[in-house]
Amino acid sequence: MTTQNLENMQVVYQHPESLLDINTHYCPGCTHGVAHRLVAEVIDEMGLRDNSIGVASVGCSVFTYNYFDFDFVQAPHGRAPAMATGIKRVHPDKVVLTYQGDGDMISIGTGEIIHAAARGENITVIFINNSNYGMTGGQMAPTTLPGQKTTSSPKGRDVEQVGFPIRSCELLATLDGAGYIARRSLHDPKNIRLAKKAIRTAFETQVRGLGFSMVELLSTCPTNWHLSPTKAIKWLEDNMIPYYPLGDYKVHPALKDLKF
Amino acid sequence: MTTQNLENMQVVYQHPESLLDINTHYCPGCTHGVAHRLVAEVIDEMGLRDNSIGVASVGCSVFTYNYFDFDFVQAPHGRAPAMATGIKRVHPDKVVLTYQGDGDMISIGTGEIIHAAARGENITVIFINNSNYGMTGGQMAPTTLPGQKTTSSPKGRDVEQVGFPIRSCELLATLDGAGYIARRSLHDPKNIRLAKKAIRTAFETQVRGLGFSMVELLSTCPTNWHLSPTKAIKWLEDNMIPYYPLGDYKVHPALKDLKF
Amino acid sequence: MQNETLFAGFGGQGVLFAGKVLAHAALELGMEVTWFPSYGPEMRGGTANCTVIFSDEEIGSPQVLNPTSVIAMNQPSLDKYEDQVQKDGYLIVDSSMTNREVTRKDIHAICLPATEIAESIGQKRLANIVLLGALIRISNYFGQAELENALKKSLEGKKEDLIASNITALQRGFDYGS
Amino acid sequence: MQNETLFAGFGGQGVLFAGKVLAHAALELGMEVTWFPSYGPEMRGGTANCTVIFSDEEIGSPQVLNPTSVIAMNQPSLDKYEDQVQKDGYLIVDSSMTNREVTRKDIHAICLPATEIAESIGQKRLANIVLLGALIRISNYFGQAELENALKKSLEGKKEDLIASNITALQRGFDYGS
Amino acid sequence: MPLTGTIVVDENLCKACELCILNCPVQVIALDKSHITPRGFHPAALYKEGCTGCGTCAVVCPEAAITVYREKRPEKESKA
Amino acid sequence: MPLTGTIVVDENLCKACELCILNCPVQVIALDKSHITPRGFHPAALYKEGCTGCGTCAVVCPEAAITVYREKRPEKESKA
Amino acid sequence: MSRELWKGNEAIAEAAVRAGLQAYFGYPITPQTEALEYLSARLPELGRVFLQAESELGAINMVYGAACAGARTMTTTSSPGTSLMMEGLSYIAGTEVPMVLVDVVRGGPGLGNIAPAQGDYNQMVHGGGHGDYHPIVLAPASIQETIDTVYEMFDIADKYRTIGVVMVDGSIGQMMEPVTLPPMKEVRKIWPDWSASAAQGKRERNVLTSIYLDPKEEEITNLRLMKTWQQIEKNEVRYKEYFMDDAKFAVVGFGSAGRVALSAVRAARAEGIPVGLFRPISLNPFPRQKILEYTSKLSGFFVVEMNSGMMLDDVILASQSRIPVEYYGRMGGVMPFPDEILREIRLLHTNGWKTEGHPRDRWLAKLETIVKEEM
Amino acid sequence: MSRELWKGNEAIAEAAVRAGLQAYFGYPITPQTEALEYLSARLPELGRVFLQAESELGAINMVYGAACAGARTMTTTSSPGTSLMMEGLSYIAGTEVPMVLVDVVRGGPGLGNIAPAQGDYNQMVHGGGHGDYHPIVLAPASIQETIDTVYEMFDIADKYRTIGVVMVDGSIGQMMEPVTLPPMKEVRKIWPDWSASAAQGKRERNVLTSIYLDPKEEEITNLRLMKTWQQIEKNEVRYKEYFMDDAKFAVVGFGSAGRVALSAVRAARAEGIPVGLFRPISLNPFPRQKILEYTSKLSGFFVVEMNSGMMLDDVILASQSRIPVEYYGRMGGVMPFPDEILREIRLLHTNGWKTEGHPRDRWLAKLETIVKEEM
Ligand SMILES: Cc1ncc(C[n+]2csc(CCOP(=O)(O)OP(=O)(O)O)c2C)c(N)n1
Ligand SMILES: Cc1ncc(C[n+]2csc(CCOP(=O)(O)OP(=O)(O)O)c2C)c(N)n1
Ligand code: SF4
Ligand code: SF4
Ligand code: SF4
Ligand code: SF4
Ligand code: SF4
Ligand code: SF4
Ligand SMILES: [Mg+2]
Ligand SMILES: [Mg+2]
Repeated sequence: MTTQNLENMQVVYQHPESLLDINTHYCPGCTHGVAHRLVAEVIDEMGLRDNSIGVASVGCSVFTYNYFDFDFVQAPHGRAPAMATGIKRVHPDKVVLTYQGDGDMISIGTGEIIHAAARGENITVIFINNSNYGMTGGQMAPTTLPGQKTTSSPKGRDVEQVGFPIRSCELLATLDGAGYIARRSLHDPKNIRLAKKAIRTAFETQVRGLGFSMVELLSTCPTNWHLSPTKAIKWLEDNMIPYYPLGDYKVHPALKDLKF
Repeated sequence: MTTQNLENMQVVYQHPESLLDINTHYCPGCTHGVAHRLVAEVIDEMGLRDNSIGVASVGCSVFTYNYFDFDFVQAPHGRAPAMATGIKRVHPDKVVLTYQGDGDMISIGTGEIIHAAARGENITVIFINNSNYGMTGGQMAPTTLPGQKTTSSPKGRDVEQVGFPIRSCELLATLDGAGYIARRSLHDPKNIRLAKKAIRTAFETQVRGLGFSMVELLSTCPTNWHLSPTKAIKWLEDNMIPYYPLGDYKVHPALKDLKF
Repeated sequence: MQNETLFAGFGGQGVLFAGKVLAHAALELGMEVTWFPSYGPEMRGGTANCTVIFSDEEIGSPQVLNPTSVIAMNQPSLDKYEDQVQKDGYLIVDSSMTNREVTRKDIHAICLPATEIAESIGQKRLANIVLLGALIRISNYFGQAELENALKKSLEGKKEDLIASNITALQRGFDYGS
Repeated sequence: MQNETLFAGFGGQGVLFAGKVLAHAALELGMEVTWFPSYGPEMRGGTANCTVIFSDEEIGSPQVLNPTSVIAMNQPSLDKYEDQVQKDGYLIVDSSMTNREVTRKDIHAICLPATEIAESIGQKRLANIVLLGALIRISNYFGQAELENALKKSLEGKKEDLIASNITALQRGFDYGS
Repeated sequence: MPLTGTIVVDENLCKACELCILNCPVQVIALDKSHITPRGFHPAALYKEGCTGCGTCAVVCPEAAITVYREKRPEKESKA
Repeated sequence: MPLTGTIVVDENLCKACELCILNCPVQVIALDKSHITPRGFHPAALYKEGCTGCGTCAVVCPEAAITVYREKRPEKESKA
Repeated sequence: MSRELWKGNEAIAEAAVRAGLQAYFGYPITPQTEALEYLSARLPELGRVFLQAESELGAINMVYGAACAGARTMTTTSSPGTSLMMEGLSYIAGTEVPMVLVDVVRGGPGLGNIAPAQGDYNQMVHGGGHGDYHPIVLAPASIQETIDTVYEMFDIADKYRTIGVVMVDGSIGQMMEPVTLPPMKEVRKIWPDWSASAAQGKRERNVLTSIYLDPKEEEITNLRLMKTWQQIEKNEVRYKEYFMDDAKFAVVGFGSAGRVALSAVRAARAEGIPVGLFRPISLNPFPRQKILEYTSKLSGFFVVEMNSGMMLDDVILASQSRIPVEYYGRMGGVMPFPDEILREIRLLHTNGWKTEGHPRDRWLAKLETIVKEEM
Repeated sequence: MSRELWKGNEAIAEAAVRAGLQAYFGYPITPQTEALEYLSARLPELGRVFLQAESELGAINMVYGAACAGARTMTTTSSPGTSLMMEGLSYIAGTEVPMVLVDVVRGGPGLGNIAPAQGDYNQMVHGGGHGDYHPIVLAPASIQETIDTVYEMFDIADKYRTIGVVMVDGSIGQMMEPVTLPPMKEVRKIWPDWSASAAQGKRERNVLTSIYLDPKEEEITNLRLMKTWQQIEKNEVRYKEYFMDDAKFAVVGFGSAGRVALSAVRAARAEGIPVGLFRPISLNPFPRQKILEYTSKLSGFFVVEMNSGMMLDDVILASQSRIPVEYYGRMGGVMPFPDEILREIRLLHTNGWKTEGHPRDRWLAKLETIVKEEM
């Protein structure tokens, strides 16, 4: 091992303030962790920490509230957008975010997310699409890819029986209330940097009162995909990105000027 | 009054067979009745009556099952597509339809309709959009037009507070499972004839196993709009059609050949 | 002392409003009152009724099997409720809407062509108030002044312009009741 | 007669599987058996344990405070469960994963470097079976043949190829136990 | 010359919504004020000659209360 | 000549997922098999010279376990 | 103070407004809808939060959010709607945040009808949601009493950080009575220190959750909830008595069944029958102690409800089966007439008490013939 | 017949398959998920219907549809999921169609945890949905008993056209025991004459609904439901007794609490303490009669549950308070050890029965110290 002396060195990257310095319960290599870090970095950069209220959902991220250093509540499965609505309406001057998985947001929580978006509810949704129900052990989700094997689609997702995966960005972007809708991926440094920009844009959307904002983040689930973290990254890139095209699906005109 | 003798006359239009010959509970001039007649006519023409199972929803059409002459069940508010799914999966060879209002289908029932469509559930949904909650006395629905006064939007729908109306066809058409999605209106003879063609196409979609089919019918609610039936027709034409463009939003390729 | 009045007729005949006027009258006299309507969507187009009870003590049941008075605005209501009126009670019938006399002899009954009377003063929809006037006159539940006052209260705000015609209708009922 | 064995260690050490093997052995002898695991997502990465009870009568509680035997595959398990072993019971410890001796004198204890032994036969993950072998040998719950048979049952189907190595591991445990 | 036809309104079903009246291209329907249906409505009815049997009224009737009749024509003519 | 830098991995956080290793452009990170973290992992660490302090490893680290340092440069040069 | 005629549902809404309601979320359902409609006009004009949710599921979770946010919050609904709120209610109970729920009960089960009923008793009183929790359930019988209950319920809910349910039936929601409205309270300006209202650097962050993966931690929460419940049982028992001082036996009925019974009891008294009326207002906590005390001076309890005999079991339980209990009820939205109850009172007075079998079975046998006759 | 080791959740699923399950709809939730996963492979290979719903709301209404369609249908879930099914269950009860629900109970309220618990007792037994209805609730204690119960439940549900709930806790879902599986039944080929299966010109059309706008019609439905329930109370009571013939007092516990108690009772017997175990299997209908009979030969009941004392009230009610009742329970997913129950049995044996106050209060006082000690 190389040892180093740090004088005459400047810190160029470090653990974000809004992220508590504790060990997460996430599996090794799970990109939920990357998403957490990016959100924390944006909250830090925008100086929102003391002004934010988070809504955790039910999924592997159920304990999000243990990691972010600001007020947090924990919602019933799928209902985070409804809880966030209740909070935001009471505290319109605060920043309210939900952090939801794909099963949570676009399976059981479909009604709540669609109506939050339709109302133009001024909240930010961080949406982790890992193509399965991670926490319960890897069952099929509405996002599970055609043919993808899960514990509840043992022969692979049969589109004849259960239909094709739902593309959430495309769906929500049809609603007038949506101010910013974007899909990014967490599989490599370039895309992670783009993901952070999108998250920043989403919070800017809320701060400027431009309506509902949601960033879908393609994320890995090494454990239930039964792949090593590095292989999982590759699987995401090869299989998810073709089905879930990255990009902006709705950008409020008033955001066009944003630069960072 | 002119009296007539009917010998040497042929019947060119009459009460459809599948529609029981009894008085409905609908208010005078409510076009729910027109929708009923069209569905019955199509069922008759396609000879599906003995092979059909209907699912009534909760709304003014809750008693649909009293008017159609085939097996019927009555679903909890918004859950008709889920019940229809249960029935269709058990009886894949039968024709299963739901008849739902806008509050039922796209407010409380959002999750069920989206997932039925996403699964490509092989059922037909007759969707009555009358821009309010008729049965409960005219509250705001997700379909209520901007500025439209209702008993729960007394100053008119404020899009700043509750967002813009949801366009169901545009939303559902984004889903791969949808075989046929169309919007029609019941406000005049021409459009009623077009509506019937769409309903026919929807049932053809199901019979051919081409997936989920839904026909949205713009419909009047004279009672809660506080207009006479004839004025209500005009209001629909002047206000709803501009916001809810008529047309086909999704047509399965295999339907292109349909002629009638 | 407790009085129960049942108003019954078609939806749209102003059954519920007439009840409110009576309720207001009792309220103004500091009595306990309940106004209990049939309600809900299924009432649409169908029949409507309401029960108004006033008393000088806490009121129990808001509906009774045998009311002290009944105002019947159509045939079905007459047929359904005639037998239910308490002995020595009052039955006021709109004869314009019914096709038979009251048969019971043990109650005070008035049959008056309320709808025609109302039409004669230019407003068919005031039959309810005509009938109420007649009831008040024979029952002496309240004085005419109190009823007029109650009418004003019930029409306060949006419907002020209707007060005059309503008072006329009330008057006609009164005249008839005497 | 009822015996309770608690298997405890890190997730991934094969704690649950070892328990199943023991359960199969009892089943084959027509006994009543319960295999009771810790379960659920929170187990991920953390510690795992399971309790196997066999008896000749209907089994009551599937978990006990003081098991007749404990197999401890890591330090936390040793620290947590040593005191809980029944008097005169058995405590089998993987000394490769722990850093201290067993202190209690009123129980039969064996500390063996199960992980090293397993590595020596080329499969680190067989430490669980090595330990099971040792337990069976000193406890005489069952004979070696019955255990091998149970191993075969537990590995039937997909994992057949692993039978040989498992049996070797069992043998090593046995040798050590004697 | 237009086909001549006629309509029969089922008075048990008609609710006097007037949609048929609104839509009849030759305006031959009116509410029959002369009597009241069991449900308390003045039902729609033809009030003068000229019905072509075009069926429009039946198409718009929410109560499916209208039966439309049209004069039979000899085969070949009807082709014309 | 590239900036020179270094990284410090918080061993309480590192879970040995190797994503930093995968993504380090100059491939100077490896798991340190020589010891085990409290959570039972061989943590990532620099195993040779050459770190440019580019920060890529920190960007991909799911545990935010990496702090990246870079050599300070006199102002004007850094502009270059 | 001036008395005005108010419709029950609107009075409920105005009482909540005056109690400092800051955020209302609801969904239309008969016979409750007028409360929502009233607030859709009233709250915005006061600059407070009104939002019609997409469903009762949405509504209860918006309320959950608003409650966590520290606001005085409420929803109103009716039977099918309450069923959809059960998961949310269980979460709210587990998170220990205060809220008020008004259930204007209708006939059930299923879609049923919109007539007055009391069939939600078990769902509300014995906990329709999963897990161990106990909502406070108060059942007023007049519009004035309802107003006062709603008004006070916000304070009670805050005091114990619990769910306060006001359960009335459709008749109370729909009828009009003269009421005196309570004074308008100031709305809360400072958010509770436990609320998720953004730390603002002024305090430690707050986390509000109902998950305790370690059973022992969950048990500590359950224990805390139960201790709070014991306090509630001690402090919040409410009931009203009529003619009880010299009563030889008593009718027990809550809400509208109770007030219908009052008419019957008065009539019975007029006939010289020594019967009284005990009307529980707090269904949860139930006036156990009081009922038990009465067993020493009464010959029996006659329970009257608008359901299949739900409170009946709680009366028997509280009475420790020391004296006989008889039951009469109507179901499915049928509201009994005083005459029916008077008839039963007379029978008890003349024939005395039966004890063989269960009162519910005796009643069902009787009801069958009654229903036939009424056809 | 051969005995095999089966995991509870998978055994439940296979038992349903063999009972002729035709259509399963469910949603993943720990500790029940293995049942859904098992069926996702098993049913399609048999050409039967498996569908993972978008939510428990979707699942119960798909089941509702399948039940109306005439199929043998089932869903499985756990506590928070059951709460979401309450509206659907109330509709199903009101429509009088048969279905089977398996609730693998976890710690609550709210999100709680996934450990074994019995906190859904009230929700299931006393009706968590709105309106008057009574589901059958059976609570087996071993995997074999669970299999047999599920297998039979389909017939029972069909017989009465009602909801059959099998309530177990997470431990039964997750553990393995040797079981003998029942024989495979033929799946139904002819649809019931009442079902919505398309008339096919062979019969009058069927309409299945739970709405009866006229209260009198609804009441007739309620009455029919109650009469059916009386039949169920007569025919479907189930329980198991251990050491009861010569017992001087009895532990009463269901499901896992019951089997934990069994270990304690055996130990107590070994010490010469004359205690027995009464284990109700049918929680609804509750073995009222049997409990009452025992009051004449026992000195008291000692109720043990994994909740805050829910069945406790039913035991007191059934016993008509004729003999003392004591309670011990753990909450929030904590499973008691036999030792704890044995300790309490010894105390009762030596110190006798307390009667002042409520057993629940006595227990809570005790539990507080126990929890502290265990910290
Ligand atoms: C009402 C309800 N149903 C089901 C569950 C069980 N459950 C917990 S997490 C989860 C799915 C989580 O998947 P996802 O939202 O994709 O998050 P991930 O774990 O994949 O990040 C489910 C079904 C629950 N807790 N509550
Ligand atoms: C769970 C539940 N919530 C609310 C209601 C009350 N409700 C009955 S119909 C209805 C709305 C119907 O509106 P829509 O679906 O648009 O049908 P329409 O009457 O306009 O044709 C509502 C909210 C209910 N029956 N069940
Ligand atoms: S299960 Fe999948 S999603 Fe959940 S923490 Fe592990 S890797 Fe991440
Ligand atoms: S209320 Fe409106 S929708 Fe309902 S029947 Fe009347 S007119 Fe039609
Ligand atoms: S359209 Fe039909 S219902 Fe309306 S008036 Fe004409 S006939 Fe009558
Ligand atoms: S058929 Fe045509 S012409 Fe005849 S009445 Fe009807 S609309 Fe008029
Ligand atoms: S990416 Fe982070 S967690 Fe993964 S190995 Fe590198 S330092 Fe450790
Ligand atoms: S900072 Fe750049 S060069 Fe240095 S280790 Fe990290 S990725 Fe490699
Ligand atoms: Mg996921
Ligand atoms: Mg509508």
